[in-house]
Amino acid sequence: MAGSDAPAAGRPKEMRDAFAAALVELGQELPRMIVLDADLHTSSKTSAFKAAFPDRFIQVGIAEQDLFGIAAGLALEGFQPVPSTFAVFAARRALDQVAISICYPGLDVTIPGSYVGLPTSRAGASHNCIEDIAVMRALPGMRVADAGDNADLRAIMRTAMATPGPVYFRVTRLTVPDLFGPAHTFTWGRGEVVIEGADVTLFGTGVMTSLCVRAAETLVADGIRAEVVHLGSIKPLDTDLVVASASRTGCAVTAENASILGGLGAAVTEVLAEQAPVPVQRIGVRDRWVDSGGIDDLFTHHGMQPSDIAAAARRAMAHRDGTR
Amino acid sequence: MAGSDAPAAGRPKEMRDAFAAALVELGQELPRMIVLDADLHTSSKTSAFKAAFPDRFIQVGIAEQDLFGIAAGLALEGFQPVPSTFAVFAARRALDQVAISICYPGLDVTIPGSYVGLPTSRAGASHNCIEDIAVMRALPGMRVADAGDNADLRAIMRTAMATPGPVYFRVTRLTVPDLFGPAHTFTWGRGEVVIEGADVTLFGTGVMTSLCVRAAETLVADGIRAEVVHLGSIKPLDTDLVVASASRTGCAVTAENASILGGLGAAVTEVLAEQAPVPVQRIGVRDRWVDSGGIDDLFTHHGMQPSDIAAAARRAMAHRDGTR
Amino acid sequence: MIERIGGRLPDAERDRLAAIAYRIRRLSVEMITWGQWGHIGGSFSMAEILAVLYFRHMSVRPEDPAWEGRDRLILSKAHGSPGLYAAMALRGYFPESEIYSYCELGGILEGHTDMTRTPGLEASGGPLGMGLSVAVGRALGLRYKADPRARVFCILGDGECNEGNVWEAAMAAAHYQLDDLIAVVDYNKVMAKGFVHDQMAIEPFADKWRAFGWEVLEVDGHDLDALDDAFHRARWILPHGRPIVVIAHTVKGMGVEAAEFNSKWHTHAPDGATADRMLRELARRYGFPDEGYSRLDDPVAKETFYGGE
Amino acid sequence: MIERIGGRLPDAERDRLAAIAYRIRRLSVEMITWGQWGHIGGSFSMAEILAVLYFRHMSVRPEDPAWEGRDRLILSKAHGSPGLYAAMALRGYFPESEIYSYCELGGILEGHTDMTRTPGLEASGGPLGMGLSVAVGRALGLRYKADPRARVFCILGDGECNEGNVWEAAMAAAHYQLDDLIAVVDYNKVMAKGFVHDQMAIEPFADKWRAFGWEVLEVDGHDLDALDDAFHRARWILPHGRPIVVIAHTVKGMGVEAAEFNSKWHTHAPDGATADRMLRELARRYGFPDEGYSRLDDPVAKETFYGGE
Ligand SMILES: Cc1ncc(C[n+]2csc(CCOP(=O)(O)OP(=O)(O)O)c2C)c(N)n1
Ligand SMILES: Cc1ncc(C[n+]2csc(CCOP(=O)(O)OP(=O)(O)O)c2C)c(N)n1
Ligand SMILES: [Mg+2]
Ligand SMILES: [Mg+2]
Repeated sequence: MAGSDAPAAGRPKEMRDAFAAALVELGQELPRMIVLDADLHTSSKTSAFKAAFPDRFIQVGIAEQDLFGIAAGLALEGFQPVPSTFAVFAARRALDQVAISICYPGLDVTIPGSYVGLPTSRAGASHNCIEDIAVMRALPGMRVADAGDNADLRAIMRTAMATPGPVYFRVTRLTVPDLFGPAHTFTWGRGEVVIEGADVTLFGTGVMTSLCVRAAETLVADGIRAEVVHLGSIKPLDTDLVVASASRTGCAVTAENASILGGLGAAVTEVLAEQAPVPVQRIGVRDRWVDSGGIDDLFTHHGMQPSDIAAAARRAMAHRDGTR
Repeated sequence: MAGSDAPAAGRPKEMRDAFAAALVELGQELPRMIVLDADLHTSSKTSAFKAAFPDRFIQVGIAEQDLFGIAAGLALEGFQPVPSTFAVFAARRALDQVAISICYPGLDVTIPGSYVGLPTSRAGASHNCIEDIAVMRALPGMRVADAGDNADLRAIMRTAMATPGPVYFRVTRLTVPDLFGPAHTFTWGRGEVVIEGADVTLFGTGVMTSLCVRAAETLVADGIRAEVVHLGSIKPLDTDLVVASASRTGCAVTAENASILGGLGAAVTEVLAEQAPVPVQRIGVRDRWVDSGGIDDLFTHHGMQPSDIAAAARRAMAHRDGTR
Repeated sequence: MIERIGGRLPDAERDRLAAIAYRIRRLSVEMITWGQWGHIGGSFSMAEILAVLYFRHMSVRPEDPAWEGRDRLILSKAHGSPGLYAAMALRGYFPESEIYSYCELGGILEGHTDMTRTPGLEASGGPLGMGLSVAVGRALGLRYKADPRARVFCILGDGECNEGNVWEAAMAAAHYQLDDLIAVVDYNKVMAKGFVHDQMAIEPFADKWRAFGWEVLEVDGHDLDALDDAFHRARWILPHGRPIVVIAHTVKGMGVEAAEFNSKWHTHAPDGATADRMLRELARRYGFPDEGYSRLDDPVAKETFYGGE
Repeated sequence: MIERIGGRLPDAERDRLAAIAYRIRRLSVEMITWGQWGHIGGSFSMAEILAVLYFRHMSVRPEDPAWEGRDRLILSKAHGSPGLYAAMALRGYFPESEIYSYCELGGILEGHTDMTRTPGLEASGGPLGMGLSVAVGRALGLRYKADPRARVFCILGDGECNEGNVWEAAMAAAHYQLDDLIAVVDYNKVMAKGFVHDQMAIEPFADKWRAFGWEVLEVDGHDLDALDDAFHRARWILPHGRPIVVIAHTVKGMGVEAAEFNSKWHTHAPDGATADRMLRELARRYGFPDEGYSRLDDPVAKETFYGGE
């Protein structure tokens, strides 16, 4: 997590490790679950599933179009495939296959996209996906989720495997502080109020929800009580909660570890414009490629730190109050 | 055009024919322009360019990834490539190549996407792109345009070829009534007020601008004076005009021949939420695959007829007036 | 086992299959003319392939299309849907009358294949180059099953083989030794807008498949005996750890002279009168009673928006 | 013309190139260790290839990187950037000290290749399988030029050749008879997470290229004489209408025993002490004076967030 200074000992594990654990747990329960990989399993950590269920792990080499086509075929035979690769290769390299072989017929395929948002390795722009939320949201019938912490990820995965039809969810490599307890569950189209507040709503998804919490903590010092709402289910969106919270506070910020064009910010403003127009500021990558760098530097560089969220909240409030 | 009953004689030509004519015109002026095709040239009508400049036409067969990679290579050698295929294959099949080989280095490649929006042949969902606006908008630095008529298309193409860096523009197969005169020019980030009005703004792009005009005509009967704004330049968007018009009328409708998720509707609501939150209704494909069918039936089926736009305008006004 | 006489079909069987191939062509014309859209050339070229597969070599139960033991067929060149729908109608998956709902909003026969609405379709498609991967996935899936004797067929276009996805799938099929996967290439020499050889040559084609680890059979794709022989070998003789491709040399538009090897008829909807002439030519060519377009006198119910190209 | 003695390099020239290959490996380790990210295995395996190309066979002007007449090289396996950057630094495209800005925000050497910031890079990359198409585009572009004698080289990984895009480009290169296009496959037998043979086999590999219409040369990719001979043939003997591929058999991680054929070192950043040992091993192996990691005593300036995998 950007700027996290929690001690190594009590630290929650990297989200990809939580991903691996949940995969194995689900593999135990679901005999028809098959994990597929395109030469990245020790990065994505699907290697844990391979170790536990070698017969239900399929390696396709460096061929992502084939990866998703094969997954479609397996789904057609009644299996529950989980084709895994970096998000860029699901959302860009094999998008036509994801769209037409999988999504168009509504097949039961669960797609994790790893390496999302700001570069969590130094691989840079080509490997870190900032368009996946916009892209996947645009596919009819595709469900899209971005977990707020490890418990949320596990819950998303459980729900995804129990949901017929295609699902895309993001797996960051960042280590994210715990927000939800182990009893946490995930329901499509349901958001979560993480902190109640009355002055401004901070809508976060993925790792950004934690940064919204930290922003809210700093705003308290100024006497601003921000409501933090986690929108792990990006599509379908919890429109009722979005509208209710934003109507109540009268202004909002959206925060996503992705492009601000077409992603969560769009999902929220689309709905608010239709039902409860209030001032909204968006936090995310502002139409720029994301280069290699240190992760904390990158969050600063792209204006995505808690302080940036807090500043955006103040701008939204000023706009609401007509004082800008 | 859906429901058009103009006589065949005075009818403007299909937009792809205007596309072909503009390609040839530009080919005469720009000796470094090269058109590439992936086995669709008599559909897309790049065949006209092939006939005029056989030496500057490159056929790559049915291989869209290669199409865009080759275009990148040509641009790197100082040429001005125009790789042409159906929009689905630019925005989905070869998206990684478009993103990383072309857009990331900012190469001077102009990408026309044909077969956009509701099926203009009976090819159906797999061939008609409703995600391209959302997808292309999400690529950092990509410019995106959708022409309102043939003159606009020609102007977009002239501007695109004169713009360094990547451009994506849409070419519908519909025959669109003339909106702009032959002297019409196109500037990135500039919208056009087509009809002035004070009660509601109809923001259209592509063929939908014409339908907005027809909607505005029907609204007049109810004493509603709708402003129609054509946003041919979707990215960059004319944020000043969008904000000014919507602030003045106090409510708006967006209309695009594409998915309402992440496209023009998002572009407009993103900006309005940030600068001038007013009620907005979106017209477009509502997260559904678009099946084969008659074109007029399809516009009705998807709620994209002028009457649907007019109804949306009334809803937006009612919302503004607190009477809903 | 399949009855055969010295590598040749019994005459009655050959006649039966020839009549089916003829009917596939007829229904394709009816469908495309009424729907005013569709691909004649690539439907005609695979008429015999479809007849031999659906009516002789594939084990299917049209009345129970999801029967686990069935052989699966994926039409990767999904624009050839009229030919496939014709074969499936004749085989009994749905009433023949459904062909007139081809490309209609709400019909069961979508322009490109949509498996959610057509009983018996084994995949959805449209974009070229994808079907073989789906077939590989199905073949891998079958391996997990108790009785994995079912086979997976996949029909590809020759132009389609320009697509890299085809070669990714080909590599995977060989890697996983999927000898219950049989690809059939409708090698009709023409893609959408010209000859494959001119636009993006694929030769030496058999060498490519061999180099990708496949067993190759090359046949005249309009010769029912040769096709039968190939699928017989694919079933009983060749399987030993390699996927099998039948390269079927065909004529795009086979059956109507004006359409043969003519990319103009790759996708083009004839008007009623033209359809009528085509159907009569087909009857003459294949030795059936003279019969024209069944709906010649009915007004086409839809705009001919997409007249060609 | 290039001086050669009976198919072998003059000893002094061989020594010169060997020293460069050695320096490429050294700088790669320095870069990856300081940047705490990068791909050692695939940088080591192509050290000789890069030395022979940049220092003997390619006509380039580092001081004028955009010189029209230059030979172009595209690194399709763009994760091998440390090796490439090392070669380019040594060749004079930018100061050697720049290697310590590798992967730094604002540096000129991006993790994967970003041509907008590195002088002399001929493409941007990162996703595998794309570079050959760009090379085909460049080669086609050169044909339009007044003096089209420049050649286009493209280095591919072996695992990368699983990608369908490679075969689309291969087909196009043959179709357009691009004999001024030379692909070099760094056939180091290992991809990111295991052996190519295990994960998705590409053999018979030379057959694949031949079936796609290419002229094939197979060499020991660490043998400077063999590489020189191959590029000599590619220039003076083979060109007659077919693109040429040099299949260079190499060892992934070549030079440091622990890294050889070991996918653990596909991408893994050593800590300073490990780097120091690696560099001393390289010196011993290639017969150069003992020399360790130059920044052993400097604290690593950045978080080691991405320690491996
Ligand atoms: C990926 C992709 N690119 C382009 C098209 C448009 N298209 C439809 S059919 C066709 C030609 C197919 O030729 P071939 O594979 O030889 O099939 P045939 O009709 O000859 O059997 C093309 C280019 C498509 N459907 N998919
Ligand atoms: C399309 C794509 N898929 C996956 C990756 C992630 N990745 C980076 S390097 C690599 C392995 C490359 O193996 P190989 O081509 O053999 O290169 P080597 O390092 O062995 O030279 C992978 C899978 C990528 N960069 N691009
Ligand atoms: Mg063909
Ligand atoms: Mg390798």
